[in-house]
Amino acid sequence: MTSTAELAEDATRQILTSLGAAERGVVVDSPPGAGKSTLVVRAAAGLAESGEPVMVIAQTNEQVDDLTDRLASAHPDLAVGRLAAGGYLPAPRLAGHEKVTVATKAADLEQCAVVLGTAHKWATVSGDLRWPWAIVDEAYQMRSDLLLRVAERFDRALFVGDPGQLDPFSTVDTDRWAGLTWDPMQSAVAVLLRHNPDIAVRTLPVSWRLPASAAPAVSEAFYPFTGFTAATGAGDRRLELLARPLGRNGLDQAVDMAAGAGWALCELPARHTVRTDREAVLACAALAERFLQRGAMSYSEQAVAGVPVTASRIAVGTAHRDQAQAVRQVLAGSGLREVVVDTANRLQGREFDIMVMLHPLSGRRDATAFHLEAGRLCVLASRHRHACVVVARAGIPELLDAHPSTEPVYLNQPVRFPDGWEANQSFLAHLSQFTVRLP
Amino acid sequence: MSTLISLARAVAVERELAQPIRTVRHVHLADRPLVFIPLAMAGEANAPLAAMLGDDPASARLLTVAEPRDRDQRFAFAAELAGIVLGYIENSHAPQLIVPNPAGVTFTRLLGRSTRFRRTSGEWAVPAGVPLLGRWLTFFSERYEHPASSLMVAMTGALTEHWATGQSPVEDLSLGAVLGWVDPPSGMSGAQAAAAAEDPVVCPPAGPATDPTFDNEVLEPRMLAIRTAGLTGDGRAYDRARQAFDEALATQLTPVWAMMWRAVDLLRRVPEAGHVRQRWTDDLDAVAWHAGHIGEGGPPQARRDGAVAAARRLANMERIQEMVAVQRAFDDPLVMAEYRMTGAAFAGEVVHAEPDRVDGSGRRRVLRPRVTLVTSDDVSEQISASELTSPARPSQKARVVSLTAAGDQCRVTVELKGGMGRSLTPVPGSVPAVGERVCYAMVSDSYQNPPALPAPEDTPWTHGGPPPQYTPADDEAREDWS
Amino acid sequence: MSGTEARLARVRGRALPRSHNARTIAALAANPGCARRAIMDAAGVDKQRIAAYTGYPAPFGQSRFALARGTAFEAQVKASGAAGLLTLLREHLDLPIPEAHYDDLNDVGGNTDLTVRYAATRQKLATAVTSAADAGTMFDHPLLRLEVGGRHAFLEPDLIAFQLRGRFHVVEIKSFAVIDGQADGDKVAQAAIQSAVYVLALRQALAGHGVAPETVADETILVCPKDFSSQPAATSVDVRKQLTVLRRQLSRIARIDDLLGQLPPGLTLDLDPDGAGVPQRKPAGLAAAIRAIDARYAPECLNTCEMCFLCRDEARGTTARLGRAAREELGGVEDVPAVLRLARGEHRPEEEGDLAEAAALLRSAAALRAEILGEAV
Amino acid sequence: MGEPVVELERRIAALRTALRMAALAGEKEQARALRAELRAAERAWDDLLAEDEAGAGAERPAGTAESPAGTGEGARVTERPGALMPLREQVHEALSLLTVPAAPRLLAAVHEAFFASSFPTARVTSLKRDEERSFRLAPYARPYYICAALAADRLAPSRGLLAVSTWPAERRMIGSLSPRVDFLVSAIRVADAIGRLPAGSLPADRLLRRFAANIPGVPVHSATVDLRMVVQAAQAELEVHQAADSRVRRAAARRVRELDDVQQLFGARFGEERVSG
Repeated sequence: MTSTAELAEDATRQILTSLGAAERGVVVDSPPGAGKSTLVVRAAAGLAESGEPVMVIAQTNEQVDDLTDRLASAHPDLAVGRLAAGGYLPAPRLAGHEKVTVATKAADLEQCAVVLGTAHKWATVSGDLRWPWAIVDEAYQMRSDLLLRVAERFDRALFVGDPGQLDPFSTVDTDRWAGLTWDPMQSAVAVLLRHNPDIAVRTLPVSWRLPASAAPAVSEAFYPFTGFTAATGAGDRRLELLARPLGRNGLDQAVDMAAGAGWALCELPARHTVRTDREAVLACAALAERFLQRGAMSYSEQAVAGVPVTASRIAVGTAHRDQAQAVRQVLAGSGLREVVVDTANRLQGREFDIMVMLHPLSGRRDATAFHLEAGRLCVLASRHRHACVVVARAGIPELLDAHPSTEPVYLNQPVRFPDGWEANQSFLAHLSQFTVRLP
Repeated sequence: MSTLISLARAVAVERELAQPIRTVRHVHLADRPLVFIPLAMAGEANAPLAAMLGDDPASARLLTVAEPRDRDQRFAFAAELAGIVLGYIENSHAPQLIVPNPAGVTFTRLLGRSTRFRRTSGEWAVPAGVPLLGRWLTFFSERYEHPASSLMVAMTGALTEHWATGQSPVEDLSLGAVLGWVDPPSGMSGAQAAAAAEDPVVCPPAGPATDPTFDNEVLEPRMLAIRTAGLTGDGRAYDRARQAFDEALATQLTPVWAMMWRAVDLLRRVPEAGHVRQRWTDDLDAVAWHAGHIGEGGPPQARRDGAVAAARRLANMERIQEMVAVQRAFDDPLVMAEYRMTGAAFAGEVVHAEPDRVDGSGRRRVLRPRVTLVTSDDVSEQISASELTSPARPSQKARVVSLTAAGDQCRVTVELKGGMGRSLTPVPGSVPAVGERVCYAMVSDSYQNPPALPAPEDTPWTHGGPPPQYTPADDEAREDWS
Repeated sequence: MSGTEARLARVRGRALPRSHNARTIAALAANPGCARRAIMDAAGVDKQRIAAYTGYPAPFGQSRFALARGTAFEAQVKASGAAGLLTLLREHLDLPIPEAHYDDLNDVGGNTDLTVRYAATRQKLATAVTSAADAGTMFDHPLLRLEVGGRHAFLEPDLIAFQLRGRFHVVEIKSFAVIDGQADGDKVAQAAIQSAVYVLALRQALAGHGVAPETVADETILVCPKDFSSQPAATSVDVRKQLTVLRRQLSRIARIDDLLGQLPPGLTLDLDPDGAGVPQRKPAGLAAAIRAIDARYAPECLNTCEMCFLCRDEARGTTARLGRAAREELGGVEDVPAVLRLARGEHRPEEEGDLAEAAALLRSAAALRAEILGEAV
Repeated sequence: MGEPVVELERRIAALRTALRMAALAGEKEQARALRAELRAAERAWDDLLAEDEAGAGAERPAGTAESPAGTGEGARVTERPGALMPLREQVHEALSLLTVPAAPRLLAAVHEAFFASSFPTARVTSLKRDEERSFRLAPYARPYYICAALAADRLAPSRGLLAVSTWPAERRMIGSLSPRVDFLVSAIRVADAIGRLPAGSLPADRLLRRFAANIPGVPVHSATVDLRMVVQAAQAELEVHQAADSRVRRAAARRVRELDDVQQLFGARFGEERVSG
């Protein structure tokens, strides 16, 4: 794995050095778990130490706190500012760092070398405060119109994000802006590149999160043009189940399959169901529970001796809120409140040992644009360090084949790749080798 | 759409009659709306063929264009239209434009686009009033996209917002079919009326697209007659041909005209929702603002939004859409029912109340009444974790303090805060009493400020930098329309 | 004649086969799940005719005004050796000035026979690639061929431009307006997938001459009237997505046998014409034969398929007729009476059963409507 | 309105429904019949109205009729003296002005611009047939014939292009560059002709614009197009193509002499050229 590690380190170093030469900025595409935060922290510190104050723009308070914590831990004597909205309670993990100042006014943080805040908070900053550098995290989830509100604060910027994840969306009809280079609906990166075509786009080539079993499949389905590899080799990650199967049962087969191959497709009998398909919901919960009952142990480069997989290291991902709600209730019933259950949107950027996902197309009769969105599937399929189990009703391939492709096409609107329909086909083709039928 | 509405559709199928999906009317109807039914010539880029319009069901004005491909005739039409529309806007203090369907809105928008940049003097001059018409038509069609506005209404949309038909949204685009479902002629079921409305001879399409067979079999020969009469210079023949042409178009438009006013009456019979009045006032402010803008010699609306304008418009639309959604839910139990279906709200009867409960735990004693209600809605986890509002008392916030299931019902106790006056005893009626049915929802109609955006001239480099100064260019005025 | 072709011929009966064109091939993507449409198209059945004969004429006709405008616009763009188009290509793709050739492939020395034109087209295009200079720039109405479900469909793009960076570009001329840089999204989608059909056909035609597929650009050129004038304007359209969809649909048609296998043996849509060619078959009988082929009706069919009224009538009382979204929201329950029985609790499926959740959903919706409207659903 | 009128309208409506069904069903015969019936009914209806009107004594002098559409084919045929001239002479005039093969549409526009009369392009096809017939009957009896331009490769008539028999053969040969070359030559001729006009005319200006817009290096957004610029720009591009073009044309002209007289003027049909070649 040294080779891949070096590959990753070279890429990062090149990016950091390229910042010096950059006229306007650099865009870095980062596949799942490729060390995006590490890059942000190193870039922020590097620029700060070279005497250039940096503003860091993240999308959620969670992300800001996380970055602040990492930065302060890595560089204890760096003056770090946490720009926050009124009524913000500093996260406990920030308490330890005495060089971290929290303030609601940017002006109060002028002495800080690095100031971090959410995009929405930055958008409220007024006056002529300016930073020579900005680092925009999760830039593919940031909407163009939000960037417009903060862009006057910086001269040059490093945009970091995962192009495979969910696009920004709106609740209103946005066709009237279709084709405009400043269409407010596109991502911050898209608008930036359309107006500054000579900004370099670099990629982080190695995923530290995804195991060797997952990287190729995810890369091929969701990152067809850039592509990436796993940092770890086939042998470096292992999932062992201490307890024996509780009986010859589909659930156990799926769990064993996932532990062995890193993937499993739990196929329920074909049926058109309501969104909160009871059987599917129960299956998701049961699988999460079964991993715990079987005493799953994870062995990795980080824990060579192995550590037990705790409930909080397992996540169940769904497409819709009501589905997550249903799974949550079942798990709560068996006292497993620590298992993280949420929608793709909210699982973005998070990492777990084991992922159980309810396939967005499971039980659907017609595939809508929402269900087909490549980003949604990509998020759910790329959260895990060890194994991913997909729960789905049979018949999705037929569903995809029968899907009418009649969306309107707008002129001068760049085609979004990968196409959700294609990505679904490719991902499903991969999964089919790991099929286990339930019940 | 939602399960509630889809269920209404199913019922409509069974009863062969459209079913109500709203208890009140969420769109405002002006006292004298201007009904506008445009027809376009097939194949051309928004070439007006005819229009029937007016604000009085008893007197429709018919405008026709004998040769829609001829630039001068198009502008003659635009000028005539300007006379009527601008006059209407001036005389009615509350103007409202009603077209049959969304396609009618698009036609209006494009007609506005094709006329508002014209000049009334110099080369390529057009009749007075034409550019002004263009600016107003543009204004109305832009308000149509505005989630809170009733200034421009597409009739099919207004009807299907309040009734569910027994057909699909695709078929709901036909005014005749929708009206058939909602208000069938006596002796006919809604389903039958809708089916009948599909024969363009019985029920001509509501435009702007015309029935192809009508084009080929009726219109084309008559256009030809006009042309030949014109060539031979036989005035009498020309007049007759022209009259026959107008009458042919009248046969297409008159039935639609009747349907439009029938639909207006149907909607009037539905009582207006609480927040509509206030939204209408905002509409009228917008009208006044636009009139002022024109008066001060402001430029016509740009062809497309600049970076800043786009961001501002999007932010406003999102903000207002959210606000309107809440207002509708507060105005209309059937809308609130959608929230109850998804566990974002619950309603029940108050079985116990402590109106005078005072919380002394804090530094100062505060009035915190508690009421307990029994509901058969399922009360989700996230609802019991968030701040709730009741349509009956919008200024009052509630929080779930206890939740106990009782069979397939459940007892919820909420603690109330605010909206009860200053003293430690609540103003009478400000706390729900035992026996009252109340509803609590995870929504509130609190106002959010529009976002701060850079001035257009400060558009940052990420978005292409400052745009070039807008100056109405010659070619905009010249731009041929043929 | 292969077994499949024989079977398809039997389905079609004595009527002449309707050959595919770019529009019908494009339409395959509109409702690929519909066996009825797939079989009728593969068999080259005249759906318009059949539908009307059974008493369900398709709802869409063509206005002569629209047709006239279409032809007039294309004629204008192509007048004087496509001078107008040449200007666009020069501005839009900086075509070098010497590249001003115009080859008219509408006929071959007065001969308009399709096979002859196809041969001539291939020869011309091939030399364009292989020979260095004077390769030709604009090819007016070349004739291409694409194999669709075992039968050859002749296709006629408006124009093909060559030598734009050494590649062929399909040019589609449409008479709908591009206003302020934007046009009707559905019309553009139509044009895009039709262009994709041409790209595919062109690649096939050239493959025979050992020309690499990339020589045919997957970026096509759409020429439309600008704003409200009749001045042409060009826009590039990226059809990569349409190409992938198309390839998949065509491969599915190739698997038409699976569908044919499910048909009652001897099923035919023949109109049973008498000596004078006047149809004798009972419309009801024909309709019954059609109904023997599975359809997948969705309201969207009303804009795309000639059979829509027949299928819609057949779908009476189903939730499909209310639209995809409605059916989804009604818990995927197939027909309306069943929905209402569940909603009213007249039918209470046992717990955990297929319909249990749908039933619960519908019951609570019904309860809410009843509570608020004060009358049972 | 009178009872019969109402009656007629009912009938017309019924006919339309029937016609619609027939049209959609592709029952061409039936549709044609119905269409005729419908027309008759409508004419009757018009006349009925006319009588009512006449009864009401609605009179209007011809002069006050609104101006008709300018776009109609044959527009203003009757209004101008030129219309009295036979079609073949109109075509000849236009061709002689352009000095290169051209399509009917362009010829009509040219004639309207410079000879103050236009002609229905539809009639030109029949003209070509008449010319060929009369040539076959009595070759070279007339001083000139309106004949075909020939595609250089197969020497078959080039679609839609007209030429004059008295021109040198190579001018009538059409290679792949010829349409562009002839377009540029026409532009120059039109510009010259406008230069000779006593006063500018709208149709002439429109015609020139159409050329200017498609020649690189001519500013067209100004109110008036500069004649000299058109000529210069056209000349400039012409120099790029001319050599290559005339090489092809000359070669074709040599081959065309091997054909018989009729074919030389009106083109070989598919296959024939090989027989004679």
